[in-house]
This record gives sequence, C-alpha cells and structure tokens, in this order.
Amino acid sequence: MIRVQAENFDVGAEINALSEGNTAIGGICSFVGLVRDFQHTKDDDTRVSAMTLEHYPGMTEKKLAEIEEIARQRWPLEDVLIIHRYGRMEAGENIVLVVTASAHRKAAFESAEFLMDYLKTKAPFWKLEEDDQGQGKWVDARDADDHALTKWEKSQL
Amino acid sequence: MIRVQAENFDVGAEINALSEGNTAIGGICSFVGLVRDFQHTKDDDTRVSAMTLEHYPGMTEKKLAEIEEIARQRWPLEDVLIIHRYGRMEAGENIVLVVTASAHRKAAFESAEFLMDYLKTKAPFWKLEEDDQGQGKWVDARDADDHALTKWEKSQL
Amino acid sequence: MKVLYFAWLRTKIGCAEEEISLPENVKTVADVLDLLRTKGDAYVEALGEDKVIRVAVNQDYAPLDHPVKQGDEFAIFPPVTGG
Amino acid sequence: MKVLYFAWLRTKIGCAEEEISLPENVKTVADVLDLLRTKGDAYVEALGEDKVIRVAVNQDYAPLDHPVKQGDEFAIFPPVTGG
Repeated sequence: MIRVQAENFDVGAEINALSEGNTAIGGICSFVGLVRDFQHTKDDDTRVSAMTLEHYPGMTEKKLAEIEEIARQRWPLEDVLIIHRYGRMEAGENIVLVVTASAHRKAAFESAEFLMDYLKTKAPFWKLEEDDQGQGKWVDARDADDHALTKWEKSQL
Repeated sequence: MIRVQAENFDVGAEINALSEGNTAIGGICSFVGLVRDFQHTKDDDTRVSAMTLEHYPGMTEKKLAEIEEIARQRWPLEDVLIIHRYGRMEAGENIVLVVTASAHRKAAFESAEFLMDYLKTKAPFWKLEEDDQGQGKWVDARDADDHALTKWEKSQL
Repeated sequence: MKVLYFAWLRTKIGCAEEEISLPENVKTVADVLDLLRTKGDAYVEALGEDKVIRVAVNQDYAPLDHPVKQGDEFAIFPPVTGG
Repeated sequence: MKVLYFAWLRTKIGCAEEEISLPENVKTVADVLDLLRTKGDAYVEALGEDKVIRVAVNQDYAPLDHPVKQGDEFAIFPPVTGG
C-alpha cells in the first residue's frame, strides 16, 4: 500500500496496524526518514530548521506503486507500506516510512532497504531546505544514492 | 539500551519514544520478530500454536550488552534499543525488537540487520515449540543463521 | 502539449505549467527541449547544456530520443532528492 | 562449581542446576565434560560425542581447552535458537 500525503503520520501506529491479525508474518522491518537539524559543514554554519518537499502529483503515486510491485516480485512479502510526505516539515518530523512484512527476516530487511534506495533515486520529490535566516536552497542529488541503487541492479536476488 | 523481559512490548510506542526530541536522527530502522503460525512442512501437518523461549538469565543480558557495544563501535549510531522476550508466547506475539537510529540511512539499516544476525546466533535463547496437540519440541539451530553472521565477520565495514 | 516544471527549474523559468503547440518537426524529447530554448533567456539558462535535468513523458522517465506527441504530459525537473 | 543445563540438556539430564566439586586433575572444559559423563547414563547420553553442545564459563562462550576453577559458573546448552 502506498500513501502520499501532507499530514504527518504515526510510525508506531502504522507498524502495529500492519502486523495485526496476520500470523504468517515472522518479521517486520521498518525505516523512517526524519528531517535532520544539521549544520551545513561544507559552506557555512547556518542550521537547517525546516524544509519543503515539492513533488509531482500523479507521477509520485505511479512511481511508488511501481516500486512496491517490484519489491513484491523480488521478495516473498506478506505486506508492504510506503508513506511519503510532501510540503513543509520542521526538524525532527517524519518524511518517509517504509514497512515490509515477511515470513523471513532476510526478505524483510532486504526489501525495506531496496525500497528506500529506490525511493531516494526514482520518486519525484525535491527538497528545498530553509536555514534559520529563512533562506531557501534546493538540495542537490547525492551520488551516494545512485550508488546505493546500483547495488540492487547488479545483485542476483 | 537492552531489555530482557517476559511481558509483551508495543513496537510502535518503543520506536516513537526513541526518536522523540533527537533532531540529529535522520533515519530509524527497526525489526520486530514475531511468533509465526506455520505448518511443519518437513515432518507433518501439525500447526505451531505457541512456543516457550527459555533463556540464561545473566548471560543473556551480558551478551545483548556486548552486541549493542559492537554495533555502536562499528556504526555512527544515535541510539540503539534491543528488547528480547522469554517465556510463553502465542502465534502473532512479538518476540524480539531491534531499533537503530542514525544520522545516516545505511548505518541504521546495516546495524539493525547486524544486531538481528548476532542475536540469532549468540544470545542464549532456546525455542520450545508447542503444536496444537500440546506437544513440545526443541527447535534445532539453523545453519542459515550462522551463515548470516559470517557475512559480518568477513565484511570490511 | 502540457509542460510542467519542478524545483529550481520552476523557480528559474518562473512558471509551474504551460501549454505549448508542437510544430510538425518536433518529434522527440530533445526536439521539445530545443523548442523551449527559443522561448527566452530564462529557458536557455534553465535548460542549458551544463544543467543536469530529467524529463518525464506521461509520468515516466524518458530519454532524449523518446517520441512525443501533442496530447502528452511533458515534465522537466532536476535529479530527485526525496526520502 | 555450579553447573547449569538449558533446553533439551536440562530435560534429558533432569536437572537445571547442580553443584559439583572439581578434583585436582580437572582443569579444562573438556575435563569437566568427562567428569560429568561419569555421573550416569542420562549424562552420557546428553553429553555424547554425537551431540552438538555449547559451553559457557562465567557467562562467556568457552572452547574445550578453556581453563576452569572451583568458583566458576559452568553452563551447558544446545546451539541457540532465539530471535
């Protein structure tokens, strides 16, 4: 299941809801990404206090659904949940949640990591960081994320 | 932080509590292991309806603390939580929870998987499965778990 | 054809969405980008050769030689930075 | 020395914990296992050469040549199956 929304979500409630009543599940892996309140160590000392995530309505839902489908084909999953927010978020707020449930531990871990790597490089979201002076700056894509994806394309899973 | 307990735990509440107020956290990975209600496909058709986890009080706490310490040395972690239950549990109940929080996604994923692999092969717990006839059977250790651990010993992390 | 701009492309060009007519000779993604570059300095700068951009046609990533037609939804944006 | 048994070792031997005295010549984990095998058929069966068992001395895994002394906590159990 996928959800694209502006509202925050309750990580705990989402995970609890997913596992309820399905005794075929042996393991649930989850990952939540949060807005980090970090120093810009490269350029200056301004703190990032908030950010705005722009997205491409329509394409976002399409890509997330595709990513879920690929994961379900690769791993024996009992359930999959992807929630991605858009709009303005402050430091400490949730951005994204991925939850995978499987009979097997390895399938749950691998598919959750795969989903996050794929989301980071394929889902049409763009971060505009806001420093404590209220200045916005579009975040550049990271090579590290592309490399993370390459892992899945090369591996014989 | 480690906890060894007979009582069930609330996965959602534990994850939420861990992230609260620490804006240095960029990602939280969690894994919860549950009692699966599976068929014994090898030997017979009896269902496993419950199990009892015996443990070695004292050594369990010592091993879990060691495992947490190793993970903290290997990865830049903001927080670590390991909860492992003992005693009787029915199908669908939580057995174990691992949560790792880091500034970085990869560190959170890798350390959580490492902790689970290590737990499975080093923490002194033994499963006694109970079928729907009330018959108990000690579960044999799986080679797959030892192999999962070997991965971490060989890898240059 | 509907053209959408996102992130810094939207702010540079100064518009989120516009409707353009495709001349007969515009058949690929590359042709559309060339056509847009004739629309003024802001377009030339935003869609310059030195800029790393991505194109989606009908909400799927599309390479430069991907065919386009009048009814398509054509989107231009920077490499994604979600998650 | 306190000896602890877990899982099927506990059920086979029929006891969870016992106190044994170490004769002078018992110096290693292997020596303790040999000593225990003299205590009866249940011990011989549970600690047989064909059985895969683990030993912990003072709550750390210990190999067969690990030294032991009177005050140690000595535990015998099957490979673990938690998680």
